[in-house]
Amino acid sequence: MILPIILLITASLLSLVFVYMAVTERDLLKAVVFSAGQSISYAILLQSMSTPDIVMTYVTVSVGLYSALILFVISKTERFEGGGREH
Amino acid sequence: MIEPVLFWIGSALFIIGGVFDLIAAIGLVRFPNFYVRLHAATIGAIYGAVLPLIGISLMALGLPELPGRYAIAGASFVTAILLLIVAPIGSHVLAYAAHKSKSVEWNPVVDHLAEDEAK
Amino acid sequence: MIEYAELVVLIGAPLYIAAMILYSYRLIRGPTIPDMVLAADSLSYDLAVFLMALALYHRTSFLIAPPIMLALWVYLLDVYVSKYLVTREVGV
Amino acid sequence: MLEELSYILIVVVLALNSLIAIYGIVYRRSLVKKLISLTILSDTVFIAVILAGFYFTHPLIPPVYEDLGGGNIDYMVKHASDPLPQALVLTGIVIGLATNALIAFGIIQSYRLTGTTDAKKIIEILSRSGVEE
Amino acid sequence: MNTRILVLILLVVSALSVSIAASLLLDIPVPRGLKELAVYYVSNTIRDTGSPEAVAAIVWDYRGLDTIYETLVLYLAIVGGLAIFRVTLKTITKTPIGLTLFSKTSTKIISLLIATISAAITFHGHLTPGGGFPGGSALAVAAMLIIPVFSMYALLEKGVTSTKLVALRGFALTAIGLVALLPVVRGLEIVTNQKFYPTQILGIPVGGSISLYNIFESIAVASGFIAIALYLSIPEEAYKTGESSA
Amino acid sequence: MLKYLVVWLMVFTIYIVFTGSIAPLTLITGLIVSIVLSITTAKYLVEDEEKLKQPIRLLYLVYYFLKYITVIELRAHMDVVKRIITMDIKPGIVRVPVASVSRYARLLVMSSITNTPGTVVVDEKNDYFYVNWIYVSTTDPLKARESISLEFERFASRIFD
Repeated sequence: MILPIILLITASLLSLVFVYMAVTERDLLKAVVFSAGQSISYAILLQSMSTPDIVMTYVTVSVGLYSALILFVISKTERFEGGGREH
Repeated sequence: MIEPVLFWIGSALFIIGGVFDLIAAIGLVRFPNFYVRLHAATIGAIYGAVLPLIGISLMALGLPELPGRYAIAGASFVTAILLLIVAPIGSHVLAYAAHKSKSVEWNPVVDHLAEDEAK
Repeated sequence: MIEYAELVVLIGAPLYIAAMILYSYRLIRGPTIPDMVLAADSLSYDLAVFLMALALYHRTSFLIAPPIMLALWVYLLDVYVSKYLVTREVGV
Repeated sequence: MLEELSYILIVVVLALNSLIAIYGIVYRRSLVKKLISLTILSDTVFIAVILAGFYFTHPLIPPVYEDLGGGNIDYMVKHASDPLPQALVLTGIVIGLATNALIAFGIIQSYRLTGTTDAKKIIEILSRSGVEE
Repeated sequence: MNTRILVLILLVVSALSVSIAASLLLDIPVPRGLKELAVYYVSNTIRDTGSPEAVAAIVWDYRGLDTIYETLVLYLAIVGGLAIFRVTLKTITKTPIGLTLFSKTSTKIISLLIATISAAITFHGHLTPGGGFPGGSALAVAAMLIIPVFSMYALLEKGVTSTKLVALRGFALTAIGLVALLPVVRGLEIVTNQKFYPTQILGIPVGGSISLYNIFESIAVASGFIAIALYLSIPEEAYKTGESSA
Repeated sequence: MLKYLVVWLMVFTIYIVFTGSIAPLTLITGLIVSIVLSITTAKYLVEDEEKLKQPIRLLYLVYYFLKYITVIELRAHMDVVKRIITMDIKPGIVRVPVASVSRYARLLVMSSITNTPGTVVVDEKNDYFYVNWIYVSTTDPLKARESISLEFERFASRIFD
């Protein structure tokens, strides 16, 4: 039982860091990558709770499709919070 | 009788893969810029992921009392093969994009690609 | 025999978890976007191995499909970020 | 001891995560950032629902039998994870993606009309052109 | 920048210290067993539904009606999104750019492998974890890899247009509805599984209606998301130059 | 005709290996899936059908895979691990000429170069690979080719050209 517990502790702390970085980041492209990292750490949590159905759907949707969707939106609007496409 | 041999070879690969993965992570932290970090990431992908996946596949084959051992072995092997196809393309595409968009600053000894593009 | 498998996974676990934390450090620090995506790549390849080992630890064959997904979908992230950096418009 | 620590830590972290995500939804001005925060909030809620069915045991296996023969029901009841929250979350994830895609379409369309994704500027532009808030 | 890192460290430290203190000082009981409702589902899933996978059994049998309504919500959300973008794809012609040649060659192989794996997940959805939702979204990813690497025009040339995809989606949804409604003709309830559909055909476990639902749901999810991706990948110039036919 | 068969066999093998069972359900659905996928995708995947008639190429591929994953990779890994510890780096991008013709041969050469730690292919233009090298020992294209890609190319032209 020790291994899932260690994984739960590490992954939950990692997810806290990623969520904070994603929400406070001004560069939206970096925020997308942070939110992918948050999804990866949530996927660890789910896998150590033994819910493979959810992990499969969640990883596909959250790492793959959400990142693609938000990148589409950024490429059509603006990259930085508060305007601007370039540096 | 082959099963213990398979199991121990697999465990050795798994542990060795872990060591290489850790070294790759240290390299990713220590190296100064993106183009050098790419090489550390390659270690993490090949000996840090493909090798231990093959190791897990062998371990599963060497455990007769494990339910569904062929499924575990097959899926790890397929994952290893897929990583072997996917990992180089990922690095290549990222390096191409970084060079095209000039988003990374570095001091190369020589940069033939930038010279040829400037022509 | 299966107890030995558990032991091997437990011995290997600190290595993979330490690597995971270092990769996350690079993902958070990474000065440029290619750095961060590279770290996310390595992180998910590392986890693909480790989550697969979790199937051995829990003695079940039903935990095997998620790692393959994790390894593949990060490739999607790579491709989309690179395409955005190169052309600004993803679909063309 | 460690079990209690991990359980409490997850609850605390999930609470903090949802607070940060709500901060992002309410106080951040970029619509895209609001969308990202919304996805994070929904993910956090899904994890919380799954956590409601989680318990400590070893080995913890998915609620799936090896074959149709029935298998060892006692072993499954002692070691299987809770299937009900999983079934609820499974549909929730996909529907969340569809509704977020709808929001994304809306953001792009409003950028085409107003030229910005800043929520305050959008309100200014709309009030200047005579449209009530 | 520095205050941001400081706040982050403060957050992590406070979360850790609060939980360590709580676990030491307070006597909080952690769950150590399955809940009673879950015990029922886990122990009766094969007898009630003919599926050894409890999650698929709940999704498509115990609470099948919920899932069908949720699929309808999914369909409406996608149709609503497409209704905001009113543009016909035929009017846009442009030379595709794509990514490097290597990524083109290997993406062909990778997409084929992803499609294979997603089919494996879908068809074994009533026996192993997986099913319609993961399989369908995996299939969508296979097509979404093609869009940046080959550009959307490559898909359009091969005849994959969003009109066709929405039609395919409608077909899949109709099929789901039919599978749910068919037991009514023999006087059974709507969304009946085992009394109407066979659990085994020639000794092969098919899980009654669950495998049918899985297949159609996978088609519906995949075609819906590919349609969204196709609409999103129309370049902005198509709107600015007035090529759209609203 | 042969190309459909080869793609069918590939998809079917992957399907069976991934599910890890030979139950009747797996065999039947695998047959359906592989037939559908091979009919729809074979024309995009296979360029030259003649090469498929020489199974010796497949043997070369297996031999190459085994040699690559053990001997060549080990040497390169040890080199880069040493550099991680000593930080002795001299990065740069060098030109490397390629002789392989077909797309798959080039893909194999490129994957081999990139999967070897220390070298990453950045771009390809006019029969030149542009390789990002961790320690540039020579800037001369022909000498660089000798130490980077010559061995891969020999195998690649045997397998795919």
